[in-house]
Amino acid sequence: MAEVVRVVAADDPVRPLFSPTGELTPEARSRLGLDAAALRDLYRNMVLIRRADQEALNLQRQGELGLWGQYLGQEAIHVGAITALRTEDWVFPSYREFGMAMVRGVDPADMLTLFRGLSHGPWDPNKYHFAPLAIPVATQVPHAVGFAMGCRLRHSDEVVLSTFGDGATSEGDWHEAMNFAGVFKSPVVFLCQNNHWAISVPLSKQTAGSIVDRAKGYGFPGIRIDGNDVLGVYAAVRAAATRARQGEGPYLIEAVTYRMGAHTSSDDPTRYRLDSDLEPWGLRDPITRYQVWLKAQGVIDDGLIAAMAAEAESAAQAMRARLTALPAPPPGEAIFGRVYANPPASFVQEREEFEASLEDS
Amino acid sequence: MAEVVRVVAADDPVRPLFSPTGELTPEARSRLGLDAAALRDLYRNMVLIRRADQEALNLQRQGELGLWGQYLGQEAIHVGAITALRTEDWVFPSYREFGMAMVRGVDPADMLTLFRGLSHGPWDPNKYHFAPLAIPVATQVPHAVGFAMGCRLRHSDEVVLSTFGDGATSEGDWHEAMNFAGVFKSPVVFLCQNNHWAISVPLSKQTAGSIVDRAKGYGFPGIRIDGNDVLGVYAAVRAAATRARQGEGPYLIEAVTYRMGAHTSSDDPTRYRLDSDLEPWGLRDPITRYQVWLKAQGVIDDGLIAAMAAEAESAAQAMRARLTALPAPPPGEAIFGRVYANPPASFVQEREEFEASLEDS
Amino acid sequence: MTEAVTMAKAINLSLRDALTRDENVLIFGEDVGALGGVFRITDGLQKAFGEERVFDTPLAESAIIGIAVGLALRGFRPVPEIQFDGFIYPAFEQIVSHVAKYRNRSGISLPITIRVPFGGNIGAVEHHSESPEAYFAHTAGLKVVTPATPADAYALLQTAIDDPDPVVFFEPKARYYLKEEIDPAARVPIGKARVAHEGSGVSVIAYGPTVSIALQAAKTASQEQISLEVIDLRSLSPLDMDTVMASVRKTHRAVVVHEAPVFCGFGAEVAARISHDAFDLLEAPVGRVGGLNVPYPPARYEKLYLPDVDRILQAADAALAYG
Amino acid sequence: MTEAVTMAKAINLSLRDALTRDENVLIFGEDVGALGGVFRITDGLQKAFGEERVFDTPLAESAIIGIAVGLALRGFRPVPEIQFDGFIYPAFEQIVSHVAKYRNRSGISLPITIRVPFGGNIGAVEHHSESPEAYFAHTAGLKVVTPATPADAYALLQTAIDDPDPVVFFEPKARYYLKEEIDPAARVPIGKARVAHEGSGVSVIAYGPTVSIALQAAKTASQEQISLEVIDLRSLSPLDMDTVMASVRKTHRAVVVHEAPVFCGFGAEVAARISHDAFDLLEAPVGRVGGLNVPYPPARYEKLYLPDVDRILQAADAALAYG
Ligand SMILES: Cc1ncc(C[n+]2csc(CCOP(=O)(O)OP(=O)(O)O)c2C)c(N)n1
Ligand SMILES: Cc1ncc(C[n+]2csc(CCOP(=O)(O)OP(=O)(O)O)c2C)c(N)n1
Ligand SMILES: [Mg+2]
Ligand SMILES: [Mg+2]
Repeated sequence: MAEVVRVVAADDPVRPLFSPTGELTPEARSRLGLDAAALRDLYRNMVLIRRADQEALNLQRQGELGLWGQYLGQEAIHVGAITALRTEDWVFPSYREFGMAMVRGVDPADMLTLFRGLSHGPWDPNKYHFAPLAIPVATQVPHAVGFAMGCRLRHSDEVVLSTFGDGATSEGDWHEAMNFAGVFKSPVVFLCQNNHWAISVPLSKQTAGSIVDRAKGYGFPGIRIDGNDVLGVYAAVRAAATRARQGEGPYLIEAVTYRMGAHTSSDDPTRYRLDSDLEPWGLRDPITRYQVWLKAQGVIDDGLIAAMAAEAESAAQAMRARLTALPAPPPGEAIFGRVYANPPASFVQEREEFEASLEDS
Repeated sequence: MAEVVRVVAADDPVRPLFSPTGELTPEARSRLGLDAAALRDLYRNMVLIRRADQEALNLQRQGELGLWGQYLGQEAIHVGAITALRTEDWVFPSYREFGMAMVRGVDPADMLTLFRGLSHGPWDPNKYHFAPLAIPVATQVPHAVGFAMGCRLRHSDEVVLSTFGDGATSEGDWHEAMNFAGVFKSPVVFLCQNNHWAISVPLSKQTAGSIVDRAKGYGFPGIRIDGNDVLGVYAAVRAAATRARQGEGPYLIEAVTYRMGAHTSSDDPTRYRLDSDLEPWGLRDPITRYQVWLKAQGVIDDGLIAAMAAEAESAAQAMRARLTALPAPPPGEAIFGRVYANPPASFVQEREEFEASLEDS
Repeated sequence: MTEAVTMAKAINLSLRDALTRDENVLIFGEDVGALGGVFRITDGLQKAFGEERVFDTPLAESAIIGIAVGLALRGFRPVPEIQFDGFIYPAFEQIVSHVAKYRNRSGISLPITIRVPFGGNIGAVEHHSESPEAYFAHTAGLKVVTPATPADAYALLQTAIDDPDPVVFFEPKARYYLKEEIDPAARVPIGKARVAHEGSGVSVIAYGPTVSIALQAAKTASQEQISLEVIDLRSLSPLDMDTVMASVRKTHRAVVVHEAPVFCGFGAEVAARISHDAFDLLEAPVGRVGGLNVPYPPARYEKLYLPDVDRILQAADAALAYG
Repeated sequence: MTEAVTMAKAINLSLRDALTRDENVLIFGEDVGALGGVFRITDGLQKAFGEERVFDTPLAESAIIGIAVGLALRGFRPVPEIQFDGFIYPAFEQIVSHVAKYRNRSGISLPITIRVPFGGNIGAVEHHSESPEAYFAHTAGLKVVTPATPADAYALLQTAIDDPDPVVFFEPKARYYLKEEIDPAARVPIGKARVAHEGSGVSVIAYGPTVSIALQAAKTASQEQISLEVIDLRSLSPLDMDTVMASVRKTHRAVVVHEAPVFCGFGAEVAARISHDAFDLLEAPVGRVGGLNVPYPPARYEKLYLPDVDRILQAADAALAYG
């Protein structure tokens, strides 16, 4: 990490918040400006999204979802990053950012219709300032940069969060987008969720370099931080976003975490990693760690913890109930309804014929 | 440049040869191990390829070539790099490396048939260990890396030279290839010919970072050197190739030079740069500078210089004469001959019909 | 009506007018700024509209299209340029997986117009003469158009830029120097072919660069008392089968012409459709005239590779002589 | 003959035999090593042949194909895997501009076999169910094949790997679990279709995942005394028109079936060709049954999007009832 210190621009507001190994310094922690309610909310959101994650996995196992990609272990990143933004700041996620969307207020049952095969994009991105999930790895990064370029052209002070995995950094699109962001000094915070795995490929086979070191080659700073510390993630994204908002351009945050679950419900990680690989990371669980700290600060107690767990439980049940009750949109609408804003006549005709054929059968 | 020193691995054999600003140190220069004949050959080759470049431009202006892309000002890179390699080391060029191919022994008249519209690849890459020109920018870089991976798998000690422009570094393929090279520790020397322009786009609009700084992010060292010093280029490529040959993996050399001509004969640089921009670079002309140094060393004199100029002149005339006399290959062969090794019956039939139709008309 | 202008100039004027009319229009790509593009299509636009509206990008086609997606989401109307047909492939993922599908996934329209000079016959080196239109026509969610004349180039580009859906706008670069009067008030709807030349014997269906060849063929044929009707498709996706069928109903014979290799080319769709829809009308099989089924050859050979007047006439003769 | 195996296993065995037989064969891609691929097609191969012959790459499709070019130049016979159909697009440039054209430019053969699981019907999320074959079939310089059965999968893959030219090998992933006996000595030449089911009424031309649907349709039809002949193309480029025409000469009617959207799909080529070559024989227009002209829909709707037995039967009925 010593390297990172040196590559940083003098005006870097993020670096001073962290130790050379990426931990939020005690001083910075005490100066975050979050009151007790805000500190509790971070905890509460982590608990809520973890329980939703678990419920989604259950739903998948019970055949209610076609697929599920857990974010178990990455909750500090999901909650810390979104909390650090303003609601008008857009987020461009990959496919594992369900928790981020929840924090943004997207209804989780609606969201799950994607994994239930009912919709490719069940929320209105313009409403939540949360772009659709992007399944082809890294391809959303240029969208984030383009959006951020647009914010700058509009002279607005919105910033954009572009989040992606460690594996995504190998794709050409990732590189092209990073370079554009540097050239156009776009207000974008790049947040790499380095969870050590791209399906079965470990970070060591993904790159011989390091992700954070790449920022300099694009002309902006970067930092590697502890991705299992919700306050650290909050602080880093907050500071990087403020910097971007002030016209200082992009920033790369490599948040180091670990994928505690399988890649998705289709994956069998026993084929490529040992249970024991997870142990050290279990000890760094973002919720447990934060709970300990909050308790020590006297910000929560067992009663509150139990209440939040109960709230998460009933939210999960509500999500399940709503999801399984949600009707499937009519086929004509689901298949044809959103393809074109200005549909060609032949397309309209094809839809009509399709709908007529459904009535026939 | 001070940064570069720090990012370098301890075993870096290239760095000690250069000053922090990328100049070959006097000590290194004196220890290159090149005898007078070899030193003269570097000069001779630069003169030969410059004259050929000029002749190709003349040919284009006279309508004998469809297009020409000058490498005026980049001769030190062309000659220094190729001279530093063994003949069994493959070179993967872009489209401006005519001079490199000449040094490798490819017949220049044959080569020009490409720009005369007679062939997409007029030499046998297996004979010269010189890959076909690659016109889509940066797309040849993964080929070089794959080839180098293959050398390693064969346990041979060949290395590969991958050369590209400053503009090429913005393409996704460039990034993906660099990263693969790091992961597979491939014996490849990446040589960026940073001539400050990608057609009309100056380096400052190509990236906000620096090219050499990118190496670290891929896990190998890099250095920025003076690309107008033939001995410096020779020394850097030589040392990087030796390192790669010994199994130490890739190396990135950013050779800083300047495109003294137009992008190609189709280009009009007066639309985007001033003549005065060229002036400082005219003073750093690679041939003139080297000539001064050689004279000071007593390695050449005016007689030799004149003799080499005369040799270049007659070689250029021979190139012109041979080119304009070269017959066009028969259409059937030129169009169909090399598409498939194992052509489908329908393809053979299409060719026969085509050839029959030519006879008819 | 203005004075006669080249197609290159017509496109330049169309971009200029779009930039003037709609402040959300942005033009960007490689060398479109100070240089004005390698074909000078964007000549003077940066000067007139500033570096925020018309700007050079780094050399990266995938990002050029990728940022267009982001800019469109932010409310802009991006008109990115891909420098040559052969350099659109690095952007294929962004076009096929995002530009074409983003609305279907999000409900948000992406009013992106991707300009691409395409086609051969310019004596260029490899990768500068490709005709990749079939790849995009096969991609649901895109609209694909190509003008054959300066007037259509002006008008169709206006429509494309105004359209709320993404359009791939192929410019027949070998025809950039055709001259014609243009009418800045005229509009050409997407999805509407035009009868470029009336005739009664054989319908010759062409688009982009092959329209002028088909017209020459019609002229030559008329000297032999053969009447060709030339249809200029203008829009490949959607395809205007009404206009095509109206012609075939008259002629009972059809030949499709394009520069791309015939195999699985756009002509296959046209031929399959005519063969199907006009099954009882056709008096001869639908002919296809196109590029040979090989990679685009070296320039010296391109005239042998490309469809020409002779090959069109041969196909028309075969259709007339059939049976 | 061995015991019955799934298509997944047949491909695994074919790769294994290729690795054994030819030390130049290399297998690489995302997750093909320890994991054995997301479909377990490469299961056990890294263990058996080592990390030099079977290896995981970083997550970058363009480089996966790009290094295949370099490895082939160095004398290897690369068999890269693209994890899903929808992730081949980032590699489009390398495939179209290099894999397809390298020999034409250099005289050096690139014996690369690109394996791609393709097609829908697996209940997946977006980008995992695409049928991009027409893009590659339209690209001169490539050969494009797809097996419909385990035996063909084994044998066709052997041929593809041995072929000195680049082959795109599309694996119908929804059929990975079909079971059949395979004969490791059998070879299927590239460019040779097969009659999967003899019949006399209508020729149903299918490939990859739609062959088994066509066979079901033939079965259902036979109960109503309708005789369908099912042709499994196996090879899309080159296309075996001899086998197709032999069938149409018998049936005088044809229907083409694929999962990709009909517009400008591979069926357009087949339909155009049959309509042309069998002009005097056809008693009905050639029918095309395929995906709707929309981006692949959410999984719940895929059965409505994809061709099924009913739609094939309707098209066959229409052909029989025509006139
Ligand atoms: C372009 C592309 N190639 C391949 C895939 C298949 N795939 C899905 S996720 C994944 C690994 C991604 O790893 P990473 O970026 O680290 O994100 P993580 O899954 O760890 O969150 C792969 C290979 C894909 N979705 N897109
Ligand atoms: C993929 C691709 N996009 C665009 C082009 C058009 N083009 C040809 S050369 C060039 C600039 C290349 O600049 P650089 O890499 O610096 O090399 P230089 O020409 O300076 O040698 C461009 C944009 C191309 N050949 N390939
Ligand atoms: Mg990961
Ligand atoms: Mg350059």
